[in-house]
Amino acid sequence: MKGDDFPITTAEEAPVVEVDGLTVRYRTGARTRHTAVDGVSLRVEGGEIVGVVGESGSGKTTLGMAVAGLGPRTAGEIRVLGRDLAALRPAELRRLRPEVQVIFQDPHGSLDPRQSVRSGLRELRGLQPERTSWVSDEELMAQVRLAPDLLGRLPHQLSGGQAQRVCIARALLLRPRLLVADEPTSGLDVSVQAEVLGLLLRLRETTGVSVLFVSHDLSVVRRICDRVYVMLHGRVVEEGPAARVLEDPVHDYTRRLVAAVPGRRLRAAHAAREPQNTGSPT
Amino acid sequence: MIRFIAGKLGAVLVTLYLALTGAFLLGRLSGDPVTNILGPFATREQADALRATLGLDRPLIVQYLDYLASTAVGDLGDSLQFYQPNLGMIFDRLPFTFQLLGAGMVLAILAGVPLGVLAATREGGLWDRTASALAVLGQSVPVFWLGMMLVAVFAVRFGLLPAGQAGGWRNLVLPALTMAMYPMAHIARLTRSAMAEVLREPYIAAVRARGLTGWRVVFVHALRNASPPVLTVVALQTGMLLSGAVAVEYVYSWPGLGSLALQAIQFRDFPLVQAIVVVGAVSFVVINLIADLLYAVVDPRLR
Amino acid sequence: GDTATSGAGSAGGVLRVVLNSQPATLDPVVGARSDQYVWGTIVEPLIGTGDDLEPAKDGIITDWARENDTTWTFEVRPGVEFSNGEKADAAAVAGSILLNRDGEKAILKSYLGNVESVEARDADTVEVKTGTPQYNIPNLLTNIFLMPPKYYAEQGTAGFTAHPVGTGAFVWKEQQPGRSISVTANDAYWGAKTALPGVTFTWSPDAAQRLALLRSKAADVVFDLPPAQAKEAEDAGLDVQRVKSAMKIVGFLQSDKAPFDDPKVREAAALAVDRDAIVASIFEGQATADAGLLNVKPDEQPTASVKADPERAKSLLNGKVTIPLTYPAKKYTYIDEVAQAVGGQLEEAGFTVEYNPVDYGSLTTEVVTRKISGLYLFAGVPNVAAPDYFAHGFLTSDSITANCASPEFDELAAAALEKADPAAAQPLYDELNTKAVVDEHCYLPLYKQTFSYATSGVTGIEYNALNAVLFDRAEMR
Amino acid sequence: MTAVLEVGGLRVEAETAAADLLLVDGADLRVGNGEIVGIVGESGCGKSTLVRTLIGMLEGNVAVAAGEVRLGGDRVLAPGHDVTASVRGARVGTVFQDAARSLDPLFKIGYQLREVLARHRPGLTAAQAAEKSAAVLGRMGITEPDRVLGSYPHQLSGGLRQRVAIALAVITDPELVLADECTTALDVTTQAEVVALFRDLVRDTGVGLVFVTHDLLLASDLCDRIAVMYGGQIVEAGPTARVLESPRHPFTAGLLASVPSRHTEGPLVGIPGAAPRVTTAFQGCRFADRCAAASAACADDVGWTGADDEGVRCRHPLDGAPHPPTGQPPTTTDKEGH
Amino acid sequence: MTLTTPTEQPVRKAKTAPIGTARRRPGVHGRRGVVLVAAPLLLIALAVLILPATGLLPDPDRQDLAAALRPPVFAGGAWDHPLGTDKLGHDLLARLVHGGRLTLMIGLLGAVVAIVPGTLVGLLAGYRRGLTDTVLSRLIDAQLALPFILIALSVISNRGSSLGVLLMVLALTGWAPCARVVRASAMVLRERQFVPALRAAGASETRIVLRHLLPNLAGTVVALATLQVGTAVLVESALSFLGLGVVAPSISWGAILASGQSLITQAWWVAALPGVAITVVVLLVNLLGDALLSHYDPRKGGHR
Ligand SMILES: Nc1ncnc2c1ncn2[C@@H]1O[C@H](COP(=O)(O)OP(=O)(O)OP(=O)(O)O)[C@@H](O)[C@H]1O
Ligand SMILES: Nc1ncnc2c1ncn2[C@@H]1O[C@H](COP(=O)(O)OP(=O)(O)OP(=O)(O)O)[C@@H](O)[C@H]1O
Ligand SMILES: [Mg+2]
Ligand SMILES: [Mg+2]
Ligand code: NI
Repeated sequence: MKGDDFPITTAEEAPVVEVDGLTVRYRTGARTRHTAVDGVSLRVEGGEIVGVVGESGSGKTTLGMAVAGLGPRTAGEIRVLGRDLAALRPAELRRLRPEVQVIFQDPHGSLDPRQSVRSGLRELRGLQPERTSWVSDEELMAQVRLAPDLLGRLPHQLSGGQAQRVCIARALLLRPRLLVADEPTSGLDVSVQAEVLGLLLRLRETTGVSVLFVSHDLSVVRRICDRVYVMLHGRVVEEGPAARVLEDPVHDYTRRLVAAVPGRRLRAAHAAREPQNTGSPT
Repeated sequence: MIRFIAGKLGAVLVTLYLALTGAFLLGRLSGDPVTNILGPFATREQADALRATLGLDRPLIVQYLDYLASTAVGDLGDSLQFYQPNLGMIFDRLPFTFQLLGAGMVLAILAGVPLGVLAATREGGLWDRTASALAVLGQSVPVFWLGMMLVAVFAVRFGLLPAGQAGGWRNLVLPALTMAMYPMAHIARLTRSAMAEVLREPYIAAVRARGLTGWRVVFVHALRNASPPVLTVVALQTGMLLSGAVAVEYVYSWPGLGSLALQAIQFRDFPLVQAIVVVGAVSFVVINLIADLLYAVVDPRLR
Repeated sequence: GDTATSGAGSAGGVLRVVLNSQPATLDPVVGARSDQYVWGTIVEPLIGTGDDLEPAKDGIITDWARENDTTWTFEVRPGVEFSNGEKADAAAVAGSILLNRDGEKAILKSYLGNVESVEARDADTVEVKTGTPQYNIPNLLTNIFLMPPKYYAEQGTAGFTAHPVGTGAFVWKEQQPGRSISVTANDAYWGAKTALPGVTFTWSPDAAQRLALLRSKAADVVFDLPPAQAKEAEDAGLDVQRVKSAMKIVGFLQSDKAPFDDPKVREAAALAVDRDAIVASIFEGQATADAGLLNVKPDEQPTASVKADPERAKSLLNGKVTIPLTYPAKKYTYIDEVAQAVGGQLEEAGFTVEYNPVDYGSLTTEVVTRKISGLYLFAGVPNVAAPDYFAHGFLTSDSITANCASPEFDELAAAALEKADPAAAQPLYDELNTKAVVDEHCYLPLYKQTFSYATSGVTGIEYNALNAVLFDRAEMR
Repeated sequence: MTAVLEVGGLRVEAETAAADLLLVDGADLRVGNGEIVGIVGESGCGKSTLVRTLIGMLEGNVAVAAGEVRLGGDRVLAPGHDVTASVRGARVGTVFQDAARSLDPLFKIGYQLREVLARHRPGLTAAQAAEKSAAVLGRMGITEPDRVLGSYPHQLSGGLRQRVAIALAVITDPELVLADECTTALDVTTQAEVVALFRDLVRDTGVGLVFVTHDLLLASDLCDRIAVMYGGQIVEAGPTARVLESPRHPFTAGLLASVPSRHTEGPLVGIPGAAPRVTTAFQGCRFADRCAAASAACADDVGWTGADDEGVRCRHPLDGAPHPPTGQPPTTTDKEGH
Repeated sequence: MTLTTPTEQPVRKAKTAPIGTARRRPGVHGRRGVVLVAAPLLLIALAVLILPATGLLPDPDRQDLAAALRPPVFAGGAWDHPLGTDKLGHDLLARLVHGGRLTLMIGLLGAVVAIVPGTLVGLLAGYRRGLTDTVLSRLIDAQLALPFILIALSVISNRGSSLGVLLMVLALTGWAPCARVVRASAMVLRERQFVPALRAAGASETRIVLRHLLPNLAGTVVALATLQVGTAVLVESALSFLGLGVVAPSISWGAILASGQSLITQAWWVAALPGVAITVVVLLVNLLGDALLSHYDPRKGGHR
């Protein structure tokens, strides 16, 4: 197939993802349904990092999977690069799929335990020959700051941080327009988390990929996201630029969320040292 | 709870229906009974006439529907060789099979569970190795052969116990032992792995961190948590024992369902084969249903 | 309760008998003859059998006469009653015969096809009319049992099996389903009363176990011991009885299909097999080589027979001939070994043998449906000591095997039956046997089985060659 | 302030098929009455092993090789001698990471509380036990103790379950409470509540609290003092403010720099590389191969400098200036893994 | 918190292994364990395959009625028949070796015919879920509810006993337990996140199932197959014992055993030795299966 059926659009064109009134219900019993996502609208522009925060069970993962076209959808519309996912024929859908890639919390779980890094990449190249010819395995590894000799390893021979970077590399290989990252660092140590987050930021600079960043860690979201959506019981209760929402929350729930973030003492210490930053939330 | 039971019952009915169909097919599979009934010196006209009276000349689908209808009202037909209602005969034999099953299963549980617990609490140790080795051995011995050997040694050589046939408790010892071997091994292995898994659960560490000790941790907390898989295997094995019973009953001339089944098949007594399979399947399903309900008793999360 | 397994000695002197299998039904009309061990204590045959296996006049029927070629009259013992009080008179006798002729599942139906009418002339006389002359009607009646007409009509097979009623030396006591059947002495028996208070039958399919039961004194008599167990029982100091039976094992060379449609090949096979060697090597004296098809009584041999000649067999065969050898696995004592031995001798003579062990039911089905080809081993268990039993059972065109059937054979068999008595018929049977076995080589007679049973402290059990057992005279020491 | 817990020279080793590992090495720790001591460090640095040692629940292949533990002055652990079950639960309460799974799912909360009381306070009558159970739940800020007592664990929310787990640890009025990552699985809002609960508990009862976490920010909010672990060793300890504001060990500094904060706007870099596998034969500074300041001297074992409660284990300690640069990665790629 | 005596509290000797916390697993496991059990099995298989060809053993079919029922050497027999002879004077060692071929072949083929359909059904049910799963699960349950021995006996008594029929029986009775296990494993696997990740990369469902799930289940399947070999051997011997499996003159361990049944009091070795052979092989096979299962345990993150 021609790889350029969907020429890479520039940031000024249609948003990478546009979600309109998305509702997802799960079957929980013979007659009972659970509404996990309830009328959510969301937009991710090219090159943007958009955060989704909320407590456990608020529907973040469900939303992320729906956006990636991998999860169920009960109502509403999801447009990727201007195309409605529901209206696409299966073949078109398969061609559109690589535009949105996913990264999960458990990096080991997202790699086939029996496949070495290299053969995993080879399989992707087989699946999407045109999209993946732009880079060699070694160059790709360098992009995610991994030594090329890790190519021969099996997932269980990788540390958590390395495995997560392999996941990112696999996603990158397909030149997606959007990465859906579902709590990609919550299983990692802060020292490793910082590396992975740094990598995401750098990739955004170099490749212009957009990121839908699902997380419950407000500090992380605040640090790397341009805009955030705050979810509660499947609804978006507040949205806006990350700095504004997390420093000057409007919604009651967001306030509580922000107030609960630990590290007050540390922040106070910083604030004392850097007087220009007195607009701290507490 | 009622919803839970209702849901289970629905699944059980479907399973039963499929099993009944299987029983029907098995009955047909066991061959043409006519020559067995008439003996070798019958003429062909006689055979055809008999086939007609047995309804074997009707289309299979008609026979099937007829069978379903009569089974549904509890009529399992008459035996071709015993000239008696199958159900009555089966009920005559069931007590013996239950006796054997019960004794075997009790033995298996009494030996298997402690063995498994012992192995799990000494995981990796000598006891564990010994118990596990015993368990694998138990699963590897051909049941009928074990029976033969027990007869040869305990009944024939030393004359300690009767060689077979039903009677007092002494008659039960060898068959029950033989019967118990395989499920014992299976239960021991499963108890071991279930217990070992539960013992690794954080709540067990938590219970121990609260200062509770040995047997209370093992028997009150761990064993109870490990019981659902053990229950499953007990139920499954009880069902499977029906198969084991055929060999064991044969070896010990035990007047149970197993020897009846063997007789039925040798004679091509298809209504009887069918009836035994139906009763076997129903018991299996009922036993498993009971096990399912027991889970709910043990585990509040299922209620 | 446990009647069968109390330690030493039996409670109250009841004889404890262990059979090799559970009797399927106790209704003699439909039941297999091998089960008559049990019902034979309760119901009696119309005509008794003497030591020479000929009809004897000491039973229910005390005398008979052939009024003309096709009319027989039988005198019924007066004053006999069934244990339920019904009269065992001529009407009952006539009814019993008719039950066997007309019953839908009657197992002897095919033997009574020539019987046109059965009537009770008076209380003591029964008249039987046949279509064509038939000399062996009294022989047949030795195998027909006297049934209480009213009771049987009410109860049917199921009821009768659950509680049989007869005129025999014992009456029904009880059965424990699947475990045991008990009978007690019939105090009102018309004949000599038995010394036993009763008999309890149990069963066990494994010979070693039967023997173990006897040795552990959990049984007084165990039947059906193969040579190994019989020898072991003797070594253990138990009484072992060996009874030469009329049961014969015969090889059938299926003559309507290749390869045995070729008489030469049949002859080669017949010459290849040495029955004496087989019997000598496998049976430790528990079988007798048997050279004919129609010789029923245990020690009888035919006038002419085939002698083994492997060399000639080899020379008759040109080219390789493959024959399937079908046999009922495990059905008869050492049948698997016999099949191997027969196969081995055939291979020696240049045949290629394909062994095809099947179970008994499959074998009969294949035979009856004419699907079988090659050589198959089959047993004939005669219930009456008349050659016609095998002639009509195997040879004639309406028989189950109908091997080599031809109009000539049918005529010979019919002519023999129409003779006045057995002696007059015998030459015809000899001719038939010679034609089928010696000339045509359609049959490969092998051996007659010897049955062994062991007892401990019991005397007086009567076991005849036709597989019938009488416990009346048994006594326990 | 008397010391509730004194750990001296603790060395814990594990036997594995490949090699003998050193899980905890020369740990010294002191916790006073009413004091909260935080233990922080990367995953696998031996935090949980330390906790398990303190309650005598080491795994079969793990053993204490040296050192001792005193509880309220009584020696409760020495090499070859375990902490007994009578200390566990009675004098030391423990709260584990996964609250949802540290309650036996088959028993009601009331039963589980009663069970602990029956074990350690056998004198109590049923009524007293019930009263005490309700009281301890009340102390945990649970408003409907009776409903909770009659519930099974799965019928409670995560926050409630965590409170119950804490209640189970403190119902016997222990001298010391060990909390091992007990808020990791909780939402931030619930986490904040649980942390507040601990703070109140320590203030009200004066127990000593060892709070194990990998979250520096959380530790900084709650703890009086902090001990940083790396590769089985305590590499830095001191009052919270001092450790966080002027870390002296490069690892501590690296951790701090990794914490995402709007104040660190530069490129986010963590600490490249991973902790080494420490065998009993391991020599030298555990952090050397990830440390920019490492020198040849780091190949030898490094001793503790400073006081018992306040010091660092490093040959090249940072000067204590705020926000020191972390060791920049020597290369842009790393080759760790096993 | 009374600081009574700062002296020693009564301390208890350390238990080496507190309840259920050790990491080691018992028995044979790991690669070493696999080798440890596989080696004797291989040896037996080789012996059974090669020995008859060497001409060291007498012809297993050679009858010698003069030398019938000789005991084995360790029970007072002579070295010309090391394991004694049977009723027809066959050399028992030769027959055991020869019979082992058929027994092991039935074991292997019997495992294959059960495992292949079982795996496919289990995979389908576990991966597809929904209606497919419900239907297949009911089928599995129903199959399990039918007493296996009756299925075996019914089929064989009708079809006669041949290798094909025996395999049919093994397939008919063996697929369901296998399907159950595979279904459970597949359900665990399909929840692993590499499945959606692959979907996102444009992989088709077939590809995911065949190229990713199946290889990951391979360990479990191999282990199940191994255990099924044991089951097949046991089934064969049981059926032969009841006269419905392998019957003379074909030789299998079950058939030898069956022929020794009636001799048990006279010549115990004819029945005892094949029984021991069966037990040993099934034991080894079961141990191997267990070792493989524990090696491939999905919860341990899939070692190779
Ligand atoms: N397959 C499913 N079937 C039924 N309910 C589901 C399913 N998946 C998720 N849910 C429910 O939907 C709700 C939202 O789940 P989701 O995983 O999207 O939350 P989340 O915000 O990602 O939570 P977390 O922070 O714990 O990951 C939860 O209440 C969850 O229990
Ligand atoms: N029984 C054991 N045998 C061998 N090694 C062990 C054993 N228990 C723990 N370890 C190893 O000891 C090290 C410390 O483990 P520990 O659980 O104490 O770390 P931790 O700091 O609590 O980590 P985390 O933050 O992940 O909980 C780890 O590398 C672990 O693999
Ligand atoms: Mg989520
Ligand atoms: Mg830990
Ligand atoms: Ni590994």
